[in-house]
Amino acid sequence: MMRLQDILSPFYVWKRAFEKPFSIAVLSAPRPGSPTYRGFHQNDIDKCIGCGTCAEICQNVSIDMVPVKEAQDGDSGLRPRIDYGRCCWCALCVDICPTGSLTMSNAYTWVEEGLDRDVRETYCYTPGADPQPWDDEALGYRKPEGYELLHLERVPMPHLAPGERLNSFVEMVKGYSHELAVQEADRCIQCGICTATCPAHMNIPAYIKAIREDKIAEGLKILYETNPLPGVCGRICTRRCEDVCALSHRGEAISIRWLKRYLTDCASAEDYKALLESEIKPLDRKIAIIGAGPGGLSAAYYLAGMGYAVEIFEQNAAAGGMLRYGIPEYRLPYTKLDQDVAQIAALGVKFNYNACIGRDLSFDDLYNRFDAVFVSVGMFEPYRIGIPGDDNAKVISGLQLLSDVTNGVPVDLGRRVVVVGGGNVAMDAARTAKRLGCEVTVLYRRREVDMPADVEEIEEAREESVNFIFQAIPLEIKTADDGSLSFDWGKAEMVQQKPGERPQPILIEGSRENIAADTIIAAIGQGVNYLWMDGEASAKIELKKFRVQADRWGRTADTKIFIGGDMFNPTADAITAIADGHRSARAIDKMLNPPREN
Amino acid sequence: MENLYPPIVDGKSVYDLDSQKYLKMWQGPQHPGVTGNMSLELDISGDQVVKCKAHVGYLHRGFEKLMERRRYINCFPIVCRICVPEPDTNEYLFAAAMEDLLGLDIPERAKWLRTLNLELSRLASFVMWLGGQSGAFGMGTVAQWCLAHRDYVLDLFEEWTGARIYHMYMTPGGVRGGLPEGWDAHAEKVLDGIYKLLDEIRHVMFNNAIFKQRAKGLGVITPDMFDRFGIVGPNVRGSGSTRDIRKDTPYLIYDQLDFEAVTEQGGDVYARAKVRWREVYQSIDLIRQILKNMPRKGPLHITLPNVLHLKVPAGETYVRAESTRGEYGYYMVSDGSEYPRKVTVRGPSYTHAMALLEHLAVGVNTADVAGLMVSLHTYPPEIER
Amino acid sequence: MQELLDNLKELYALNGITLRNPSLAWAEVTPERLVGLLTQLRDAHGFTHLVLMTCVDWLEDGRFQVTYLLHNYTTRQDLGLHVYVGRTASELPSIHTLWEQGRVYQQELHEMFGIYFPGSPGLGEPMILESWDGPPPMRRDFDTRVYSEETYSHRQRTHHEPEQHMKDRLYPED
Amino acid sequence: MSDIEQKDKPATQPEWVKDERTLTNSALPSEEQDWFCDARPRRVEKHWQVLENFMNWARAHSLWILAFGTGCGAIEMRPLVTARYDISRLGMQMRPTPRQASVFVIGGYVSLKTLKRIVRSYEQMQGPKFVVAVCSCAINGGMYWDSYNTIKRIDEYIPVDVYVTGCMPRPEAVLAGFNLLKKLIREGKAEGQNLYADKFDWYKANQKQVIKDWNMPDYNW
Repeated sequence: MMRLQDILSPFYVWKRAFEKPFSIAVLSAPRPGSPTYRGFHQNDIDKCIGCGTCAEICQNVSIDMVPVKEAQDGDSGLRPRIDYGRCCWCALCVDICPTGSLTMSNAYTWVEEGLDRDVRETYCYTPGADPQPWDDEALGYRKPEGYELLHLERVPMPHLAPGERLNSFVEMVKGYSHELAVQEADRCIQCGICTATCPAHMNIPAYIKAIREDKIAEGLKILYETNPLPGVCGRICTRRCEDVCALSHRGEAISIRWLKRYLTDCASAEDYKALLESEIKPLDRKIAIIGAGPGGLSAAYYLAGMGYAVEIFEQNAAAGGMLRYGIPEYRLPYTKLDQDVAQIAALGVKFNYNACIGRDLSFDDLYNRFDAVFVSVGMFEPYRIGIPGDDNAKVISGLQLLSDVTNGVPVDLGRRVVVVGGGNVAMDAARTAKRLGCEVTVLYRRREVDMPADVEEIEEAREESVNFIFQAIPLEIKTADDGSLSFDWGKAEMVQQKPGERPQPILIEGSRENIAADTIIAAIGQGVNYLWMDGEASAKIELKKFRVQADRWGRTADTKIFIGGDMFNPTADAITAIADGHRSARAIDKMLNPPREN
Repeated sequence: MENLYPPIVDGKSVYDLDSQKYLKMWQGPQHPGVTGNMSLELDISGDQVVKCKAHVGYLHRGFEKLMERRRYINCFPIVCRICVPEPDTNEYLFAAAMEDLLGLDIPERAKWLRTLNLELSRLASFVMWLGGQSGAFGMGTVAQWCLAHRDYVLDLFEEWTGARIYHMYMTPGGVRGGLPEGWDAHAEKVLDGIYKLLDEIRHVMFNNAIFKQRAKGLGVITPDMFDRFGIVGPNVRGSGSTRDIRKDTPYLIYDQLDFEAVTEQGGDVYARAKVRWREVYQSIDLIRQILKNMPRKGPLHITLPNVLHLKVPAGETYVRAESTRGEYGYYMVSDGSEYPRKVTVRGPSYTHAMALLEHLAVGVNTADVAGLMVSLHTYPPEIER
Repeated sequence: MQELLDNLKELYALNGITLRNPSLAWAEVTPERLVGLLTQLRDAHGFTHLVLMTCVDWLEDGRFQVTYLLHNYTTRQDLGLHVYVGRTASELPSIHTLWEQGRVYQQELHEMFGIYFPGSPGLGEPMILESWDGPPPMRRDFDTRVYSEETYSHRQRTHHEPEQHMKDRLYPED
Repeated sequence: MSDIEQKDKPATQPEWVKDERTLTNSALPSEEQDWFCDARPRRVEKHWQVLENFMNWARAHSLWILAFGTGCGAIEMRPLVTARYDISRLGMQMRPTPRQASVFVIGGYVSLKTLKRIVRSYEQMQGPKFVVAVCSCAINGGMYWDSYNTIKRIDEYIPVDVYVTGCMPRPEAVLAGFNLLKKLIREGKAEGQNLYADKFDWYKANQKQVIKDWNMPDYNW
């Protein structure tokens, strides 16, 4: 049934003829994309660290990492190059970028003529490195505030409460449970930036992956490939890897050290045993190692693994060196150290204790009896404060205190203790004294930010109510009438002497203050004891500024003598010593070049 | 079964297709009268279609295969490509299936924003469909209006999500960001424009004698066909049914919105057009309700475990949502690894454009095949994925 | 739902019944009893809507899992039926007589997985793929990436892995 | 571009008839012989320069687009040809048949099944004809880089005059592509058609390499 209205109704459209047209004037000037438009990429090339997470998450394989800068610690030198023949503008790369350097502009027009050329090359560029018209575009997609694909916050590590830990030397860090460890390992983006920074170049992404997948035995094996003291390093490593962690740029680094500790803690005896199962062909070569510190133990482990007959000569009654005698038990329980040492001993390494070269044995003898000698005697000679009165019997060194506690020697520090120094030994000494029931004050020449000790250690020392006095220069130690000590110090100001260098503390004229103490602990650094360089064999070795000269493989002027550890490397920490040991082991192997089958 | 193919009498087809009396005509894939890149193989007698066979596969990319080798987070940008005019349903369903398997609950505000996104996307799709339906019956004017107004909706999307077509806004775990400043006012303006447009469409299209003549009685879907052909969405609502997933099994915050399923009697092209036309009104109303009641503060996203190695617990699930074409569903199977074992997409066009269209096209005038096909609202990419 | 499944369990030897949520359940049925069960569910229990039919390839177990998902519009419940079938010479009864779209699903499964549904119209005709000469592409043992790289030309990647690159640059000899 | 090796063929056959799958006129019954064109495409030689310039100017202002939505890129063509962007202002419009069209817009990814239709449609278009490839998928595979059913680079199969990247490219970006095309046409540089004629064997070999059931004439004119 057709109605007249149905015929007339469409003419309604005519009224539109008088309305403003929809058409926009796009023909002359295209509209800009909206302020959050996902257009072509921009990259802040200085902020970018080349971690490759963008390439990892790109499902279209449109991002290649290409070298743009020189590689350095914490920066691979690679930068993302994006192929716009693949990109789908999903912005997952922007969302996940750990540094936040990658963004998108709101530019969207890119046309190319196509005949007789491979446009795949023209539609590729490295944002930030190859100039593009939209490089300075302020608008465009940025990761929305609060929207995060990464987990920037670290899984907190359970600690003993400060009150609890003051009473004993029980290890204060409790360690991750399985859940926490997996949760922490899950944060890792597996970029591998940390591997280069680790002195031992441990394969950190691989063992974190093993934790995530709960493959403990495999993880332990990965650890032992580059580090024979993982249980120790999992506790006291200086963890420079965490400083460069890609996540540390906008959040907190992965707790790489605690994860390593988790691996060693939950590995079973079988897992450890399984590591020893590979058959070692014994070689007819003997190596002597002086010093059973981390460097010596590491060299021993790898040399023994290659088949050498290894003997270690250690001046103390137990292995570990500074790990045992310089680090208090609440940070590194001796049982853990013993476990790692036992694993090395299980390879057939022979330990000679209480054998000090230069005192009990002569270096020449070793030199003649063995095919090569690796020296890592460490730094056990504490420096003196160098002020009047520092020869007082109540002025002891931090190292002295720590090794006495280790050896179970009873120590009487009195009530008030002043610790001089700002390094880790100073912190250890202060906190050990605290555990012995003393009131402890730490005096340091510079500001808190300048302290070489770990931030966490300082923080924990504070929690244990250790007092700090900064910018304090020791002046004199006097003995008071009641037998206690009176320690004079002066206030210092920080002066920038040369641009670019760190400021020096300069004593403010006439400033002089006083603090009373029963014991003063000097922890201002240690030096090397050169007692072992007594005979003819070591004559070739050069010393410069009290340091033995060697190349990065620990090779000295004498082809049979290799050195490593604190006495050699400038950073003087356990992981570097372990790396030295490993490197020297390979250098010794190369030097001796023993005949091997196949 | 008896209506699917040419009528059979005494064991022989009434139309002897081998007799060469019938013309074989291809409509598509390169033809203005098909929706997207698919084709119909028509046998015609005079002006009448006696047999229709739908050919699909011109847009097959193997999504289900590609998803097997992409991490869950990496599937999220590709699923929206399954349906170009209304990609958000895919995003939502993929995220919902994943969240179901992971046992996650997303923040309240994200639910509202997702609903807003879905509803806006339905609006854009319906408006474009109205243009397509009128265009298929030769009314280019309405098509011009509708496409322009859809573009205003795309502007809203661009301002909000950063892209016009593929918004990639509903990430697993929530949404990417909130509404920008001043968006509501902009949206209200656009909605107002569409509201006015709808009235004009009523004048020009639904009251148009030509449209009425051609669309009424064309392609009738009867209730007995619903389940036999698996018909869903506006196609059943045009035949008097009230099936609407948003109402029947509410997801997101649809249960907090006030609306009724749109339904029309008749079951022909005209009734289906009317349903969709009224659904635009409904969508406008729902968007206004959402904007009015939506929480403006609160978290938008829960943080998933590291998406680079996110493992989804083993299991299988099916989630559904009401798209403009009806029931859209995702069937996801996880074997506990970092990659989905299987994601099957149930696109409503799958049944509409194949079995149903082949059935309805028989006996239809050749010139009306385009209009009939558009009226079923099919999008080829979701058929073959 | 549980009640319904309990009732059917005996009759159709249902296995592996899992209730994902109150309105979605999965159950396993043998190929022989499939059509009977589907017919009963459709006609007697209100599961009138065939939502989808799909196949999951469990390559490790050497079998296909064909899923039939049914929906009940009255009770708003979904019931998914799993049918396991071997990966070679796989054959399942056709359900095109129960639902028209079953034909389309079966055609697709035949093309994508190589499952045979005797009697299903148009089964042998190519539906989505044209001129395909490889194995059915949705099977898990078909590697689409390798196929794509062999068949089509790709851009050569110049990608460097950061970890390896830093090793080459910073400590090559370690 | 790397050239595909030419296969050895008997000298009697035209060299571009690659295999027995190709339909040729001689193989057909006599009444059907005029179905196909047996000739290969020819270069179109330039006219006298002034006339050529005029022709190019005229061509650039009358670009008719083939209404073939080959992939998702088609979705942005609709706004482009309707009221909002209204490219009829530029003398462009959609045409439903290849015979009337001069611009082929490849909208993104191209599946094998579509590629066959694209080749046929392209060859049926009358010269001068141009191809605009939009979306990143047409450049290097886009997000379907590992799909078994989509080709990765359209320029291996038909010559492309202008590329527009994006996913989706906005209508304005596509418009910029058309503007570049017009510029190229005016400068006489949009020579895709001649390239196709020159490298016909190479294109054919590429097409036949992926289209396994080649059952049509080599050149569908």
